[in-house]
Amino acid sequence: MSMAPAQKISTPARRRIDLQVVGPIVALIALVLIGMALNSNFLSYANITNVLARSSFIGIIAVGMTFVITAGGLDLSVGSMAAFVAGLMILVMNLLTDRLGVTLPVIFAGVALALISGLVAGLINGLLITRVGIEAFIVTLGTMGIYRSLITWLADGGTLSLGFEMRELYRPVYYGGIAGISWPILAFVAVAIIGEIVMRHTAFGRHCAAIGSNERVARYSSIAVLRVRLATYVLLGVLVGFAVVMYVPRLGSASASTGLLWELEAIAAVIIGGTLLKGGFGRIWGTVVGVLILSLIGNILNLTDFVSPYLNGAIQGAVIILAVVLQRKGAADR
Amino acid sequence: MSMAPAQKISTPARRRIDLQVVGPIVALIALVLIGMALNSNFLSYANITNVLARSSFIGIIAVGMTFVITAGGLDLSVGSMAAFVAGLMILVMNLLTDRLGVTLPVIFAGVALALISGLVAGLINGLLITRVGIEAFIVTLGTMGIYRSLITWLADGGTLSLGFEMRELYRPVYYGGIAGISWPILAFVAVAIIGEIVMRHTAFGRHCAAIGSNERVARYSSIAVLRVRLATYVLLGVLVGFAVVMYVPRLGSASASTGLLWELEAIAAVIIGGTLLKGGFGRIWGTVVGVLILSLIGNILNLTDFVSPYLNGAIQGAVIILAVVLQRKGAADR
Amino acid sequence: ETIGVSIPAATHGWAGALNFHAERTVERLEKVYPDLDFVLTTTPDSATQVSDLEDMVATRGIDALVVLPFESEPLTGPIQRIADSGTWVTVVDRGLAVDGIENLYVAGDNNSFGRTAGEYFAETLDEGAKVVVMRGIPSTVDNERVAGFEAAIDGAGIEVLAMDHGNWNRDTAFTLMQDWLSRFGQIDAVWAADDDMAVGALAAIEQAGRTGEMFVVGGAGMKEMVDRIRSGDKSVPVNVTYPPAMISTAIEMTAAGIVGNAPMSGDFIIASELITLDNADDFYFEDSPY
Amino acid sequence: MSDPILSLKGISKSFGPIEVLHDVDFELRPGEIHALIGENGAGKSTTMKILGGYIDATAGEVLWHGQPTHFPSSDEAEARGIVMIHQEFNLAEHLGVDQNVFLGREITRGWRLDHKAMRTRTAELLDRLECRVDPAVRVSGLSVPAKQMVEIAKALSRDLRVLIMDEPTAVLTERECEILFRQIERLRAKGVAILYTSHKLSEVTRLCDRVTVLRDGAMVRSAPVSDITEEEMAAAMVGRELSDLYPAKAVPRDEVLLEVENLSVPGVVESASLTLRRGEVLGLGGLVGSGRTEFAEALAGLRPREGRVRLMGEDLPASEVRTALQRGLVYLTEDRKGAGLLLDKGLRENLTLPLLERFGGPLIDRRAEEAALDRAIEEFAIRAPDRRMRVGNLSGGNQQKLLLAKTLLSDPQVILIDEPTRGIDIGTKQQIYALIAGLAAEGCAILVISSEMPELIGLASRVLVMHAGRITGALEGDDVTEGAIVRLAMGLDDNREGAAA
Ligand SMILES: Nc1ncnc2c1ncn2[C@@H]1O[C@H](COP(=O)(O)OP(=O)(O)OP(=O)(O)O)[C@@H](O)[C@H]1O
Ligand SMILES: Nc1ncnc2c1ncn2[C@@H]1O[C@H](COP(=O)(O)OP(=O)(O)OP(=O)(O)O)[C@@H](O)[C@H]1O
Ligand SMILES: [Mg+2]
Ligand SMILES: [Mg+2]
Repeated sequence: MSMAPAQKISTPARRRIDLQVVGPIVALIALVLIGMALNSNFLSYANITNVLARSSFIGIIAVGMTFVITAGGLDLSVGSMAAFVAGLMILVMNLLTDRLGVTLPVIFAGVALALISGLVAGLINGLLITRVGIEAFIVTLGTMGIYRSLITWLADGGTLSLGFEMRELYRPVYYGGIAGISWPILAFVAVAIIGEIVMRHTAFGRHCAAIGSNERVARYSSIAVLRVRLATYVLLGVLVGFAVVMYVPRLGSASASTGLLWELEAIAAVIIGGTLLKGGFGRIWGTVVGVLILSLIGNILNLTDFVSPYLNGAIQGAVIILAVVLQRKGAADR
Repeated sequence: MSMAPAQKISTPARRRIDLQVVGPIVALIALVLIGMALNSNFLSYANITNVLARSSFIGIIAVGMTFVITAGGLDLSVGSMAAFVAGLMILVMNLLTDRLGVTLPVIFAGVALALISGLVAGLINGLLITRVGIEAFIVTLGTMGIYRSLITWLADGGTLSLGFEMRELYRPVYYGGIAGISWPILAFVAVAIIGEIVMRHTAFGRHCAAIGSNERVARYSSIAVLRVRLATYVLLGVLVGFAVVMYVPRLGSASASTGLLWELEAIAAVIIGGTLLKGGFGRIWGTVVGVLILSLIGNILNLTDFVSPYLNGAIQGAVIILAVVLQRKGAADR
Repeated sequence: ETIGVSIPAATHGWAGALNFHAERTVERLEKVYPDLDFVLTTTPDSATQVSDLEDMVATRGIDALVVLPFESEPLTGPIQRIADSGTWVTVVDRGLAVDGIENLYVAGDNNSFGRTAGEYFAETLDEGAKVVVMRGIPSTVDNERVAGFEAAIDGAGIEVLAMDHGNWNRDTAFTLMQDWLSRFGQIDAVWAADDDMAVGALAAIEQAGRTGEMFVVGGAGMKEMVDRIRSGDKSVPVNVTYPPAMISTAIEMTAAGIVGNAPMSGDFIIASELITLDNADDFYFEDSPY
Repeated sequence: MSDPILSLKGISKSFGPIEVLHDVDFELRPGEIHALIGENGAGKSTTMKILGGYIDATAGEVLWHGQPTHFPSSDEAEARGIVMIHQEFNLAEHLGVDQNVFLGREITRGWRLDHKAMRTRTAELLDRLECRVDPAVRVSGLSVPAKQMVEIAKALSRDLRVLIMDEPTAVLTERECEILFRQIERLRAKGVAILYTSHKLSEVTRLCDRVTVLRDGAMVRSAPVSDITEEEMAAAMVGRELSDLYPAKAVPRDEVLLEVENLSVPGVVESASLTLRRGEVLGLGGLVGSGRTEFAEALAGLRPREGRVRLMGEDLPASEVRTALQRGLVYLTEDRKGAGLLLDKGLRENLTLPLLERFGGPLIDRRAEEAALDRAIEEFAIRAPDRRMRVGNLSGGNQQKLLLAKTLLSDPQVILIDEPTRGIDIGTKQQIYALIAGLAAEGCAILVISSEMPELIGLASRVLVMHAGRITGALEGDDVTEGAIVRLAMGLDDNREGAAA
């Protein structure tokens, strides 16, 4: 008898989730429709490929950022970290080319270096945050300045460029692909799917959400809070390295302006996607939608020229706010 | 007898506060000592005046930011808001000069306009956050883009400059002063003192902390949560306007690069000063110390050249982290 | 037919002027050539610029491209591919890393920009004179300018007291100059690699009351600066040109080329000139925003 | 008898499509202490929140002095002197005690806060509650009972007409309960109408004038306390006769499972030692702040400690919660909202949180989780309207049951239970006691920390008592009496002060 009401309550819980789920997707669909209306080439294979491929850097990083934010953290350093890792990678690859010639091993070494230096950079952030106990905001603001300076210094104020022949060899990693789908898109999709699975179906993902929701409860539930939190930063670092692996063949160079404001874009994508900035709840697919929304805004502004380019930023800002309004509307009963 | 433990509790809590109090001050003193060691002019009247006066913009804004953060909010838009308000002010003052000539009423009108447009801008942020219920991060990221675009557009991509004669008339507001203390320093000190009093000795300040600590508790204690939160953004907006009033007479111009990254600097100052990023506890004097720390780092780096200028950012980042390490050391038992 | 124009965003004075001229020119040419369509994009960094170029090709089907590369190296590949597909390419100001890609090259000469200023320093200043140097945002452009300047003063016995980045920003320059003024008892001249920074430096010098002591040379011919030269201001004796209007030239020549009546190709290098009291009137444009 | 000041007429309340209150009529009179009792999830808190203006009823009327009224928010209710102490804490952790007490109603002199006045008044209020917490100290540093006393002080500082208290004594020790009762009686004498919930029926008999029983959201009985016995109350709540509350005590075996030698937690616990045998239920009594919680937390690896702990013959390293769990030692926290459950997550996520590796790897087997939740719901009689709901929306008692289920999920050998029946209704209490006895009979060793003396006496075969961080004595067999425990807990030899407690 007393269990009878159990079935009844289920509907509102579902409806609320549905609204939050639908929000960003509606915004995305709206943008696609606007794009189609504005330019017939919008849905062309080339344009879609371009947009998706260039979203992949921020996208891969934003997946990692989702874990960090879900666990109650933040990382402002990813943009300059990416620049620094890219610079280091190019520098070392150029050195190796002198020794080994324009060969695949040089690329492998470069890739390994990017991943490892991303890992180390993430580890440094994570250790400062978890072991020394400084606010993530301050640590990563600090390392943001540090990496940005280091790349400027490595590049001597200018641009670090991969040797021309090496660039040709490495180029297909961004521009090539299989079955007409380019590698960065495949990489992004793979990272997103794995991320979604890890977030929702593994102990690690569950632990991130628990820590972000209530650190003390997590500790009392014998979760190794510091270790998990550290892992989120390391994971993000590795993903930054991975994004760089895809990025370098695109431009073949790195400079002080590489990756500028990527951190803001990545965080914005995560939040637009419905992850809570305070931690405790995160969803990877939402982040993917967020990344696509941000990319599409830029793309659509390039499709037309009905506004002064000075105002691009204003439209971008307005659309970001609108996308989230859509999502919060109706879920505003908090 | 059985009450003994009650006393026990109080001691560590107080000691913890003491350590947190000492932290940023120690960092500040360390910086002053380093400055003195590196350059004999460091403590000269001119240098001290320069550093303090130029800290005043960020300082005034950071005081407002302390309230916003204490109440559990965030504002990324202050830098571009400042640029926009400055641009608007210059534009209108130039127009008025054509009508009224180079007279004081034009300045008063400009000042009023700056304060009012700051207020309105803060109100817009606040309403979107409290009434529409969007995350502060997203709202202010959006308006950050919007204001930055608007100033670029107002200035037609270039620089808005105050008419030459008007500049001369207005100039003393930055360069003048009384008893050898320049106006911006006086303004900063006044804002800081009033801020400290409001934060600690008025119901408003206490309500900010309560809301940041636990919004539900605040609501149940019949605090008008939305109203107070809105007020923090409006206050910040007005202070941005006030900072602009001090800023414009300095160079008499505003452009798309005015106020770049001020938001990050202001937030960093607040956090370095010991205010909790998640809200619930804020202290104005800490923010003042944070602002001074940030200014001094830049000043000291300019007064010496023992590192490549490329690495300035790295040193800045490292010092920010160190300043906070000092503060958290010992209070790390969370 | 469509012409794509891609330039850096207006993040500092000179780039702002560039934006101004580009927009005006596009507006004007759209009237002059009703058949021509223009796509104007502005970019905050190289990666975005590559994205913009991709979008122009994929969705707007541009027939010609006028591009001021944000950075040379990273843009070389993408622009080369556009050129290879048969699109007319005009490169403005910053040369690409590989020669012969572009059909038309319109540029200032950053090395000459620094050299012109440096030569003035070497001529005017006595041996043992002390100067400070304010650089721009760390970039190739900045490196070239400084290299030109350093080469020109080499051997003139001029001591560079300090050199740091003012980031082409008035406020940063003001702060930097304030601190240099506290640090150095004697400064004979300031070279600011851009007029925005010169404005900031001058304000700081004025504040410190050391106006008579040193002169400031900026660059790019900002209206305000030219005006001060015109009026014989001792603090601002000369300036070095680096006309943002070069973008207009480039767009106009490209449009003309596309429309077909006067195909123009080749290199048009606009060397920097020294603006002095004598010729300042020629460089003063009342309605320019810069 | 005076007229009702605040009453409910035909009140129903639904959350979404589920109705948790059905047609409830209810009256509160000035100068009367009215008890509202019922099982966990019966709807007591919901009724109180409607009275306090915190939530709106779906149907029915709220009457103020007989007139239909509507409180748009709790502020309006409070303006009329209706004050509620919530079941869960409502304190801003970052603020000081005095700041919390006067939150939203700060005393000012002009625009300036009058710190001194507020501090003095807070000190007076706390004094009245015989709670010697420093008004200047931050709430986050207070013990759970101290926080509750601050809550009470906060309510008392208001200008009261109606005082609604949702299980105020759940987290208090008996001594503090007595202090509270004196205050409540004083308020009754002043004509305040008081609504009171508790799962401790003896309190109801001892304190209240009238009792109303809720069952499954409907009012089943309302009578003067003098007309109804505790057994009848329990029967009305549960809907059946209750047998003896405490099960037969298990007999400890010889094998020692846990040996603690000179365990110290700096500043809180000083060289405490104990041994715990297989099949033993050991009680640990003491007053607020005596350090029992810290002692247990240190054992479980949740805080740093000195001294030696041997678990089943092997040394247990300090500060390793995970190791302790894996080796079969678990701790059930007394702070269920702060440290026990993730309030914004569902039941399933909470249940399996400490033991995810048991539910498949690398991917979590959700079906196995659901099955575990099914078992827990059945075994612990958790009443959740929906298994996917936020745990924060469960009634307090059902949260406690879920917490128990979560803690026991790993089939531990040594179980440290801190306040196991806080906020649990009497029917469930019986189940939990049976469960504890059952676990002991199966061969677990159990340490029960409780501030409820009868619980210690009824459950434990042996009772240790702590005072000011030291274990001051052990009682066994017939020596386990309330008087003996209190004497040891107070650190006294004579009985003078103990009589009050
Ligand atoms: N916000 C809510 N959303 C959904 N269901 C709720 C909400 N609040 C309470 N409930 C449900 O309403 C019922 C009554 O809850 P209530 O808190 O009033 O019980 P209670 O009698 O106070 O129990 P306890 O003794 O355990 O505190 C429970 O089934 C609970 O799960
Ligand atoms: N000196 C202290 N400093 C900080 N927190 C303390 C201190 N003493 C107690 N506490 C807090 O109080 C909580 C309860 O501790 P307390 O000493 O009251 O435990 P106890 O003896 O088990 O009492 P009870 O269980 O009756 O509340 C602890 O979880 C701890 O957070
Ligand atoms: Mg309840
Ligand atoms: Mg306890």
